[in-house]
Amino acid sequence: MIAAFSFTALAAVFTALAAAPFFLGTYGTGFLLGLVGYVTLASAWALFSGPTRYVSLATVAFFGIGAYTVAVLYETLPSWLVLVVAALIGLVVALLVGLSTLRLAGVYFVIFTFGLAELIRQIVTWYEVNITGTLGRYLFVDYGPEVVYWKLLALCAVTLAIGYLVKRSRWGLALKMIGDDEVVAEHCGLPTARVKLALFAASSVIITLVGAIQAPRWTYIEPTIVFNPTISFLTLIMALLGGAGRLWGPVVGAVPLFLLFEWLSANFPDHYSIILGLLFIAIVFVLPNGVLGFLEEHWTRLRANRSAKSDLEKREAG
Amino acid sequence: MQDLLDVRNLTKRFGGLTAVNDLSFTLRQGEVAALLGPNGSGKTTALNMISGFQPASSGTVLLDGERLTGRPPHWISHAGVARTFQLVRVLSSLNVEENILAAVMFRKNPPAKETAQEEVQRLLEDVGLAGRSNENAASLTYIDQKRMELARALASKPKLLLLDEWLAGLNPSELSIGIGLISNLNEKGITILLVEHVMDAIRALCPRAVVMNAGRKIADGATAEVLRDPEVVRAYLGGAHAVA
Amino acid sequence: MTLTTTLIAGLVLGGTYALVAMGLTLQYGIARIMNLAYGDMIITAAFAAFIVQALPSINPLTGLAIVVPGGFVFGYLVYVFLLSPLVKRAPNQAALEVDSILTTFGLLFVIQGVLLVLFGSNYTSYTFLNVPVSIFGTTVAANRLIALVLALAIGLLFYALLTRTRWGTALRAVAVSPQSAQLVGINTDRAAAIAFAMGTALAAAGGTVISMYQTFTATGGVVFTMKALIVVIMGGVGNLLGALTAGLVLGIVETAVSTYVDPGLTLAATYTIFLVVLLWRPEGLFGRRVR
Amino acid sequence: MLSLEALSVRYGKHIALDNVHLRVDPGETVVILGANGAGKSSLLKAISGLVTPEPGARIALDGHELAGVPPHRIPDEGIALVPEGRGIFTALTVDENLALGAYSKRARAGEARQREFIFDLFPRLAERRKQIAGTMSGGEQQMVAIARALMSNPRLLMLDEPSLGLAPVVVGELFDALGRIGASGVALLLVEQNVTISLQLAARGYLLEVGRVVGEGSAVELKEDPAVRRAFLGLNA
Amino acid sequence: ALPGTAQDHPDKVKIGYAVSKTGANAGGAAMTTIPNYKLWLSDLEAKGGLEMPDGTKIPVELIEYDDRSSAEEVVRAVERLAGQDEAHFILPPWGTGFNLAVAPLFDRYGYPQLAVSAVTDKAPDFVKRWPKSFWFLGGGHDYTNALATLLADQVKAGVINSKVAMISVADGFGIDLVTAARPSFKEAGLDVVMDQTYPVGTQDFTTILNEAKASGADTFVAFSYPPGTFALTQQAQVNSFNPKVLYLGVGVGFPPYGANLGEKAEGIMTLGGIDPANESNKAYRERHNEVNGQYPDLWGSVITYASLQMLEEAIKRVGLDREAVSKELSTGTFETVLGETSLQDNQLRNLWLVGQWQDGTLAGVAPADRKGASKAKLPKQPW
Ligand SMILES: Nc1ncnc2c1ncn2[C@@H]1O[C@H](COP(=O)(O)OP(=O)(O)OP(=O)(O)O)[C@@H](O)[C@H]1O
Ligand SMILES: Nc1ncnc2c1ncn2[C@@H]1O[C@H](COP(=O)(O)OP(=O)(O)OP(=O)(O)O)[C@@H](O)[C@H]1O
Ligand SMILES: CC(C)C[C@H](N)C(=O)O
Ligand SMILES: [Mg+2]
Ligand SMILES: [Mg+2]
Repeated sequence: MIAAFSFTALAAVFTALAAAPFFLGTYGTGFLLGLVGYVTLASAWALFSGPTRYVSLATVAFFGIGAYTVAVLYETLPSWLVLVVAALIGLVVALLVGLSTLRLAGVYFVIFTFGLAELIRQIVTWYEVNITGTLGRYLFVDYGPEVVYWKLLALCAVTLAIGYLVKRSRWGLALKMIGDDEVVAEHCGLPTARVKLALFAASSVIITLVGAIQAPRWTYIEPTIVFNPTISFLTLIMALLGGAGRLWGPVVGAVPLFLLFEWLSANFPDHYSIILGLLFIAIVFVLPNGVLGFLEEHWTRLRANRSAKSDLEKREAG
Repeated sequence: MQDLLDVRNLTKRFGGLTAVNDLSFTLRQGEVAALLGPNGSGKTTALNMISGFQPASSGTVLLDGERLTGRPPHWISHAGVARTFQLVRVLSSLNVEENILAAVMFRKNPPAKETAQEEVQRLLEDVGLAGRSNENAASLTYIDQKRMELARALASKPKLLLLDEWLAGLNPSELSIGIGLISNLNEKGITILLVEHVMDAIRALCPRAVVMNAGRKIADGATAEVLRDPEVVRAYLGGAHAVA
Repeated sequence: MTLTTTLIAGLVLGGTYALVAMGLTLQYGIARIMNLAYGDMIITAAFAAFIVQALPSINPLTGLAIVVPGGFVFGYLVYVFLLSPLVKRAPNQAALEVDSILTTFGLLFVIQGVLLVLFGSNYTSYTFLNVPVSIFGTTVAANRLIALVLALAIGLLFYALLTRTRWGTALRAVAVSPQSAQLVGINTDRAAAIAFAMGTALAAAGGTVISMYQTFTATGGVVFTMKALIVVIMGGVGNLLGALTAGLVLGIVETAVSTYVDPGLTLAATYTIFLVVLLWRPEGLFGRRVR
Repeated sequence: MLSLEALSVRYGKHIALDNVHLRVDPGETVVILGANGAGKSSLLKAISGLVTPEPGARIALDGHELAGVPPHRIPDEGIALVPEGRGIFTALTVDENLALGAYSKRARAGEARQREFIFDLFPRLAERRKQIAGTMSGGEQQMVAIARALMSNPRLLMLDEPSLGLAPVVVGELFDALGRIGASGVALLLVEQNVTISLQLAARGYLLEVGRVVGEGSAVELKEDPAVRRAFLGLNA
Repeated sequence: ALPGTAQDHPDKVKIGYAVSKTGANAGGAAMTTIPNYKLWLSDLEAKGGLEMPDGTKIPVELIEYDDRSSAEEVVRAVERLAGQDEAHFILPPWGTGFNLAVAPLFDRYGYPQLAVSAVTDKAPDFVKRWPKSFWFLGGGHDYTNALATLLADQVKAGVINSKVAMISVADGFGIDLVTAARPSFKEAGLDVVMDQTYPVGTQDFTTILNEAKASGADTFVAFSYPPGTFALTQQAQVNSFNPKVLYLGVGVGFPPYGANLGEKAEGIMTLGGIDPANESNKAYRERHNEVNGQYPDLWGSVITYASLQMLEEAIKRVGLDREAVSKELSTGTFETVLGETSLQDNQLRNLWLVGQWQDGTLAGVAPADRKGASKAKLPKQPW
């Protein structure tokens, strides 16, 4: 009953979002585009990093790979095929990275993935400079932001659906086990290496696709633009803030943060940084369990209060 | 009865230290044996190598004639070896029920979810944790965590169960419950290798004992005899407690 | 270029990396705070040095005497007011990590914002002691040499302090197990505050020295944070000697690649060497694995 | 010497200790018995300041109030704890663990002597002074935990299941040593599941059941106490 | 009424821009772009607003966004300016990449784009693609051809040998220039003996300078960014690296560069420059300092300001109709701080391509035939 209801509600929300470009102007569409982009990034990131607690900063590596693949291939291949190729490249890189990071844990993994993103950026730069002899690539497409937005929205829906299915299946449990204690997980019969690899690959392919879909927005593709480490950081922060261990955590982290960024940079361009920083600190202090944790807590308390009250009323009535 | 476990010339070196030195022994199907020895004699290390947690420096381990050495722990688990840890390890973000469910769902032939859940309840009952499904695993007391760990080990339907000081820290009445639990398991056909310092339990449970000292096997045989062996007494039991 | 020249040039470059990283290894390795605002603290110190050296009769070296204690006090206050409450409420290290990442991410913005308001986003630079010094026939800049010397001095001094004194051992104990540290009578809150403050003081020293020869901007802190993290992780978290070694190794590798291969690949080489080290030793050069 | 009055401890809604009164006289050895989850560890933790008791509790050492004193001050008062689960500094060497045991000021003077005593008691530790404690075997780690507490030259030594994981020969030596330590005037507060041996060592004891003191008396009385016999000596009874 | 129709005026003219106030690009934007926007707006305020063809003056409302050095942000900010804020005019962001990123938007919404801080050889193609785009800073070939000509002359005069050691920073700017330089130098008969690229963020040039020194080249060219430019300058001194021609990239034209180096700056070359005798430029620099508390850089700043003057004048001539304004910018001739200015094929072609520090200012030395050009003084004296 409840599940059916939430499914209908979700479908309605996505339909409304899909129809939005017909009612909103370009700015509105661009805004939603950016928002959905980050929601997808954060959700895809949390798919792997949330339950396993392997905090990855390689986000922008895959994002950039996606964008670059499009910049290189968009003239030679039909656009759907470009996406497929991008996904494949992302997959191969993810498997290589995954295999090589199996032994790393904690902060060593974090910084390794950061180093990896930088390495890929350096290699792409070096390749472009020395082999192709030019650095920036131009990417002129004949469709507008709505098309980019719809593609992203679809990817976002797929990402959330994957997240939902993984959570519900035993693989969700598997990831939590890995996050808690890999040794125990192994001894319980879980092939941890394979599971980690598979999920990391899935998450990375989605991130690659986000980059590939979003690239036409910038017309000009350059390593400094598409391998901008800020993207990794923002993704991580959004997911952590919302609560990376939950399906909707990244969403409730990304949406308010994105709104906040937008609002602050529009209204306080000179003090943006300071206000944002202070708000950030305040959020950590006020919401120790992330936004979703906060919501859940209050929701349960609210419900508890309400049912207690109704109990009381019943008793008084009786 | 045929040999279930066959440990041959197992050796583990840490830098200059040889923690397990050329250890060989076999366990028959259905046997309960103790692995004894002073602190630091290499018992846990031996279990670690059998269960695949640590790679052996040399030597082999066979289960039912199949080679375990060189295999990852999950493979060994699927082959039928389960273990508990000397210092309990719980999956702390999961509740009690999920801790067990995890092991049920990832054993060799996992059942459907509903059957799995029923099975988890039965396991919890078996170890005395019935009705505590939803408690957070991390907030259990030490002993209850141990019970949960045992249930988790059993959930993988092992042929061979490795218990590392599972009975340590139990008071005498709890101990007798624990002993009952283990002998029950044995009756169900599970072969058990028990590392333990609690002599009462050893005597009650294990007809046979293997004793290590400084990485080497120094005795192997009927428990009562082994415990009278002067070398075992000197290195392990100590004069005053030889008969405690 | 001869091998000695490459080696010396590499060491001098590595000195800067090591200098920058050592404060972070204290903060993360001992106070258990993953400080994303670390680089911004370095930049703050660089600006402070820039102001101080403009005062009559103070050069940047004597400026250290002002900036470094200032860094210590700043770090102490940040820890006590911003981080200590998080440490106290964190149920485990993982939770603390998330909280400290988020908080210092906020702090990064605040520091950056204040610097932007005060100094704008322009490139800032001045020079001091930009004079040649010859070592074994290789010419290096005196100001960069100072960075190397300071890095060596600080690295060895702190290494000795941390490993040879009870006080230092106590600091490391806090990192291993804060709860047990209390049991033996260590005031963990204060120890962590001091470790964090020392880390900030080292960042301040680094910022001051670097400002003598590098151009900096209010928004350039992240670069330092990341470089420092690379060095810290490569050396093994919490290990001063590790940070020192890793920094020097990176310097030498960059210089060698720039000399013998292609300057375009220096950063690629840095990251490659970093990744290779981690693949070979997942706890870094000097890290310890505990069962 | 140590007296606890109206000590209650709760974790969230769960009440672990409920109005406990307890005393340890100077130089006395006292054992706390109780089933799994009775609150024994919580009691020792409360004395060490690791858990905060409910308001109204009094924890006095020689009349000096300890409730509310931060935990890092407790060793200076002369109280040492061998905690449940060992709590050693896993990344540090054995030597460093011992040095930290003598961190509090009152311990510094006798440090060398304590160290000698410990190496005598646990020769294994003397062999392994430079080993990273976290790589040691379970029993060896337990030795480190006990040794670290001994290093602080305590007036009151609290041990939470010290025999856990120790080989019988070592347990014997440990309890012999504890006997000597007790004889030298150090008060001991012991939580131990090995009831037989702990009642040999202790002069007096308390019986905890779900957070309350339900029995108290001399070792001999306790041994005869039906509740104790039922609960703890089941095997031997 | 539609914004942009000349007859009934709005009570405010909304002018917006998105620029990097934070992030990696903030340093460049703070030097060349933002201060000139500020200066122009304060000018307008002093004048009482933008003047319309009928002589009325309409006050300006400023809308400012920070793109945080992110391509997605700059695109969205411009969408917002165009779609949401309905700005009458939008000023461009800083940097080649970002100008390209927003170009399709400017085009779609019909805004003239006065791209100044963008150096690109593709400008003619872009003009075809986006007819309302204007490119003010030339392309890589312009600069490298001018430099090559200048060097070839010096070789002919026997001042320097024909060897050139050349390095470039590995980003769009450095690579564009170095790719342009290779053919330019070759055509001019110069001999490139060293040609290396270094990553953005490099701070240590010891090995590079040693190699350049050993190469025997009299000319050292670095297509560098400010941090690299400053570091190269310092390290060249320490290493006693004294090429007869020292040509460095962005940053040499920053006033503090000359001020800090003093005497030692003399003879160093770079892109850009000014005519030291030009009074209107001098007045501009003073006003820039008054308003912003800093002097402008001596390459792009004055052009940025001139582009704004052109916009102002075009509006005065044809009103707020963006179509008409664009047309006017394309075809008109304007009096600016640069002197009489007009665009060819939407590009400013009358540029200082090589500048050299002479007597405390960065004098334009190429094109040599341009009015007000100084004579290059070579060789540069040793440090
Ligand atoms: N990773 C390691 N590095 C170095 N030494 C180790 C390591 N692991 C174990 N050891 C050493 O190997 C020896 C055997 O340890 P093991 O844990 O197997 O002993 P044990 O027999 O289980 O002892 P206990 O009864 O105390 O649990 C010990 O001396 C221990 O210190
Ligand atoms: N951190 C905690 N959070 C929640 N409950 C706790 C916590 N620590 C202990 N408890 C609960 O408090 C009660 C008493 O625990 P305590 O550890 O003091 O018992 P104990 O007598 O030492 O038991 P054991 O013999 O198992 O060590 C138990 O029910 C335990 O579950
Ligand atoms: C300095 C500017 C003229 C060019 C700018 N650096 C760019 O990004 O392309
Ligand atoms: Mg063991
Ligand atoms: Mg206990």
